Amino acid sequence: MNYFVKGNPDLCIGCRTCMIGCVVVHEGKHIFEIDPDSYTFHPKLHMVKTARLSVPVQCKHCENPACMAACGVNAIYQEDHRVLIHTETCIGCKACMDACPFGAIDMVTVAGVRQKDGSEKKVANKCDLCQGVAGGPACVRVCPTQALTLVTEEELEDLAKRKRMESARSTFCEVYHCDEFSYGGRE
Amino acid sequence: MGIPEIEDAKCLLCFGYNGADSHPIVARRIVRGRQKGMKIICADPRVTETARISDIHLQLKGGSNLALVNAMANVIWKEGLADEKFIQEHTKGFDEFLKVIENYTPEYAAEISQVPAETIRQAARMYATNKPAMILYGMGVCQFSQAVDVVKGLANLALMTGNFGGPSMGIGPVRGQNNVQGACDMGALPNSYPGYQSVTDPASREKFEKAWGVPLPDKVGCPITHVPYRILQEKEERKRIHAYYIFGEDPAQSDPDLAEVREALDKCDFVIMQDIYMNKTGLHADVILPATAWGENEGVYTCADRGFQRVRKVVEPEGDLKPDWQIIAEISTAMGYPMNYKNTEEIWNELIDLCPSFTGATYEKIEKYGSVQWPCRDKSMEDKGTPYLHKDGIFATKDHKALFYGTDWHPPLEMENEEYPMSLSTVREVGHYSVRTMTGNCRTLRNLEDEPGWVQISPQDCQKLKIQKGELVKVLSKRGYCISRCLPTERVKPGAVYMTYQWWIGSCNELTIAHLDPISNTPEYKYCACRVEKIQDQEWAERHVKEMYNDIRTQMGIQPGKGARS
Amino acid sequence: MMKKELGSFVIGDGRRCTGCKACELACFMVHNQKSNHVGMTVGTVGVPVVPRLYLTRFEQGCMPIQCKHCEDAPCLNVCSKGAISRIEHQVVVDEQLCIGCKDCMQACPFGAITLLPYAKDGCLVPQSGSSETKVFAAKCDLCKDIPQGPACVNACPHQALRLVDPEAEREEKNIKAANALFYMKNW
Amino acid sequence: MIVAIDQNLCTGCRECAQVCPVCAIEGEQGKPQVIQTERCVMCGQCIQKCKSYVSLLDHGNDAYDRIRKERNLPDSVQEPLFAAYSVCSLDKVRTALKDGCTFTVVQCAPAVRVAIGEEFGEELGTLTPGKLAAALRKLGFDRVYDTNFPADVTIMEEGTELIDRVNKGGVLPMFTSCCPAWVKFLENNYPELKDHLSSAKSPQQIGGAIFKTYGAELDQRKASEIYSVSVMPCTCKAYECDRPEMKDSGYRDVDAAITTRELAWLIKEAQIDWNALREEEFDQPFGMYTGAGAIFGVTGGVMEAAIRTGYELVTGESIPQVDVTSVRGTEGFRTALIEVGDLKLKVGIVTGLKHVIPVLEAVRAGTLDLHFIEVMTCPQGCVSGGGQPKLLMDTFSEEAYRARREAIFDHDRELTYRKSHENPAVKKLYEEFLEAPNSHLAHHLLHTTYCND
Repeated sequence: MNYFVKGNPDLCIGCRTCMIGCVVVHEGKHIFEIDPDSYTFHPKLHMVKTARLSVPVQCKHCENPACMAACGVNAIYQEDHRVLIHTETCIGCKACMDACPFGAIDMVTVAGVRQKDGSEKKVANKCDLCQGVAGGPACVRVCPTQALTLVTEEELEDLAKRKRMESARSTFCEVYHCDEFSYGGRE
Repeated sequence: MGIPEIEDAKCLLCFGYNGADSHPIVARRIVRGRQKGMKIICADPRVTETARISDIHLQLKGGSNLALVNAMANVIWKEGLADEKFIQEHTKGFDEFLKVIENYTPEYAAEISQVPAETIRQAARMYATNKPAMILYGMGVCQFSQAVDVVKGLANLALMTGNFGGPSMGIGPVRGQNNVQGACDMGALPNSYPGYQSVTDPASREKFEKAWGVPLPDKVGCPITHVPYRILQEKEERKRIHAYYIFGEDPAQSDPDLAEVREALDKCDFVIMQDIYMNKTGLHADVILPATAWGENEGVYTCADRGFQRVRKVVEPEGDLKPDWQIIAEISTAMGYPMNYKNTEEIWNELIDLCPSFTGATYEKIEKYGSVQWPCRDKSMEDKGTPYLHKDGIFATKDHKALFYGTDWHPPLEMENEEYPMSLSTVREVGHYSVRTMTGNCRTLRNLEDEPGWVQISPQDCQKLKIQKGELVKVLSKRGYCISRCLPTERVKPGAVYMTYQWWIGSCNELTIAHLDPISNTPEYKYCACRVEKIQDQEWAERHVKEMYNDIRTQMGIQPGKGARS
Repeated sequence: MMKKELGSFVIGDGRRCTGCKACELACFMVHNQKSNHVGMTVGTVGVPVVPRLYLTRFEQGCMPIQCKHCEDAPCLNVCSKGAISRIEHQVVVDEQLCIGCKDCMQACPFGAITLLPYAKDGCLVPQSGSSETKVFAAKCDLCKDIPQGPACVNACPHQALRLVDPEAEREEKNIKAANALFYMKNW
Repeated sequence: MIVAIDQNLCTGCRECAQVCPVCAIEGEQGKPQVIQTERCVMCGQCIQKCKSYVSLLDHGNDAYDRIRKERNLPDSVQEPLFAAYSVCSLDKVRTALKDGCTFTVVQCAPAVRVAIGEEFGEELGTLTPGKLAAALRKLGFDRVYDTNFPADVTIMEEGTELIDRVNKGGVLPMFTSCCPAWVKFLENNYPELKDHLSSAKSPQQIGGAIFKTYGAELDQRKASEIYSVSVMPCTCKAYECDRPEMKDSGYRDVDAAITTRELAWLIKEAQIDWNALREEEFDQPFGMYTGAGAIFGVTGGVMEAAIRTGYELVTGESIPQVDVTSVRGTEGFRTALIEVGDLKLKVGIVTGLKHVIPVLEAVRAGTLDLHFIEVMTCPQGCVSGGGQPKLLMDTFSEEAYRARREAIFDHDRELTYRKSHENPAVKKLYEEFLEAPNSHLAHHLLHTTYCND
């Protein structure tokens, strides 16, 4: 099962430190020394602010990803609990962008690479759960209010179990007013 | 009260303060308090992050603060929710106050503030019945012509409900710019010496005259917002200002009615600008004195909750620049008043001995405890300072009683009109800080957001004006105009637009009005009349914005030619 | 919506398409009104029908396939004649310049380009130096300079064709995804 | 079969099946469709709808020429060919025109003159009667007549028949009989109601009968030498002229019926430059027509023409309002009440064959209180006929029908005579030849019977 990062709108204060953390981690510390035009600012998650909430939205690393199915050149693959895009293969056809129901993929320029007619090369860009970055997803680490959490397979599993237990317990005790679990003991 | 105490309040009344955008660290406390079950009442014309997670959002119309505050007081009293014991023992002037708030029924306030009467009642009940309750107010209160009246109004609410003299209660100003609290503590105010000792009080004046060995004037100085008047229109020759020494401030960007400010700077005979980066005021200065930045010098900052904290040097400054205190000492010596302090501690010790409420806050103590909240009168290590004021209701007045102060509401000076049908208010936007002198040169922040900045407009108004998200528009007022990028958002109500004053091109202070609060002299940034116009030729507008930005950056000597990538 | 950075494209919905080819006919018509005096009726057509989207049949159903205006377009990058360029984010073939070398046909992963006869002023244009008809790389140009385009979308009797504006849709889907997080925030 | 579906081209999209008013097209989705000939009324709406054209990609480069030859279309035809098509009968006409000793006569329907121009790039609904006459003459027709004339005659015949039925308690309601597809539909499905049909022939057949009798006399020609051609906006007219009983003139009343599109092919084949043509008149006397004849091409047109004349026949005075707007409109079934003297004439108009079924059920149940009902198979009358120029995009069909309809009403308004009985040629026809409407001779030549086979 793939992991994913989930935002909690109750904790998020819309400050977008996660977006900057994401870019700095993927671009590397040298981002502050090199010429400002020589790198591209493409966060892999995007802050959404509506009248009701502020929370970043990013790839959910689906189990049978619509983007992978839509990709015309097989540039999208699953590896190490995550869905990844091989940007060298990608031709920017946007099929994945249209397929993703969450709008988690956008098309971004590749710094300094031009197409034959001079226009900038653009390829698909989405969260890769900070593959190869020590300490895991940067956005989770930099968020000042811990609004972002990395949900792993195990956590998802026991979250479901906990909810099942909770609903079973409350139905058993509060609805039928039995005092404790009796594992099929009495009527 | 201390910032950490926010988390433990049972109820928070957040009035005209957008924590998430101005002070993310304070916002953390609010969010954590919410997780601990704290009730939040948020009064703000916009849906700010705090409003979004609040229990009750009083989305009032701009300029109606006092009507709402008085109405809450009216409800608390009428529904018998006031702490009468505290009122008798610790306050006076309550009866006159009652007469004022008599006719401020929720229905009356609802008309003015467009907040339903029932919501006002619920908010008042929630504030009064959840103790301890804390009030945080920001520029949404201070930057109005009725600023002082509203602060007193909020204080009335705290007094009525006995929310003073304990932890996680009381009333907390959150300050606009960094170290505003410290600057006031150190006497950078026209009417007071360090430690809030009044210039007009002969005893204080003699003490400082004896300490500094110079005669001192007995009249209140000139506040920054009066400077343009004193340069351009002052009739009496004696009162006219000829020289202007500005440090750590950018009036050509952050003061209202910039056209007038620029004119004043140009007419003034001699302008000195002492700052760490070039900025808009620097363009009008005769002399630029480059000073060290926060990482290159050491000293003391005061936090909004009166906590002195040490700042230490991290990096050796490069190039011919000095710390602020050294520059001032050298200039003072050159002007005939020798200052040869060896370090900041020597200055600090001189100062705390002159200010009774700071005397105990030695460097040693601050470094040991990390932060010392004044008043801290005793140098011994036991006196760790005062976390919250007015302990047990003992107020700083002569008879230790707090004074109720009620006044009537009146609308802001410049209401919307035929020619300028919308209201403009300055706000904060997370991502950049203050006048962007610093953050304007930080590349990742510039990637996140860059000139000409945004003007927040309701989707309904955007439809009426036929403008789309991202389109450049012209915003005009009686004072001038600027170009900004349209941001339709449901977080604002129709008829009102909001701009951040940090943008050099989309600088909303070209529009704001220099109408001042009579006591605090703070301009009415939060309300003036404006108009938004669609720009037909978007290509021209985009090019024009880029050229203007390049020109400014070139004039300021920041990398020329590297325009903003909007 | 923010300044347009990505090319829009039309995408077919196999669930609604009956394969009636109204889209192909409409596409041919609007592209030949000026060049080949094609009027509103079949009788005004004097040249072979040259559509720029291709109704494709497969066992489970059928749907038209057309160009996605890729952001890193293989056809554009492979065209040695420089006949393919990007105009206002859309990938367009210059029919006069095309020498029919078929490279773009092989480069396109979707089969959205095919060589079809080139006609002007109501009759087929011969290749220079032979009686064979000149051909050109025919692909969707998103009805460039054609009012109320794209014609195929309007012509489809079952609304099986949709004009995709990737960026605007991504923003909408972001907001939906953010709202979804609102309901998961307690766990 | 006049209307057919090419099994190699049909992809089974079944758009035609949804348009067919009698559900005569059957087949699985995605498989070639088959027309059930016993139910099909040859209205040609499937032909107007079919978009499955002969494609270079799907059928190869030489498929087009092969199919064109199979359907014996003239080589000058370059336009796209589709799965659903109507049989082309141009060969007969071509040979007749080449044959020196046949006397070729042509008549063209009211709806042709507002659509033929579209095949030559003119705006939708351009009115071109003059060019139409000029083109037909250039093609070599000896006599260029106009179906609008027999349309006026139809009004005389049908109007009189209606008045007799009303006065003498004849079978009511009476249905119009000029639409051959509607007649075939009634014969197939409601034979017991055939007496409700007006016995008058359609204008095409009336014209054919007159041209080979009275016309032959005027031109001192033997009927056997005359080859009578009609140009119709309809694919079913070719079936009507070949109906066995349509030979009251002693010979086939009409020898060949071609569609507007076939005429366009003929004009292109003869390399006649349509736009350079100068307007010409139709030959007299059968080129003389009134506004009432002209509006036959529109739904409600026959009804309005009948009322304009019927009013005078009954009350003796001319109708106060020539434009009987109450019968106009495009809804599938609408009724109107016309004050004719003291008679309250209740009329109904059906357009689109699907809408006639409830009307017929009401007639059968005797619950329909109407005197006279006009029925047109096509969506908005003959202007939207199966043989009319086929639109490349259906989104333009509403606009096309509206433009053609307005052109016809404009034409009606600009004509000197606007009521059928005022047509001098019609008066002369009755004085010199038929004596009176529904006379013995008129009955023999201009009336017919149904459900004969």
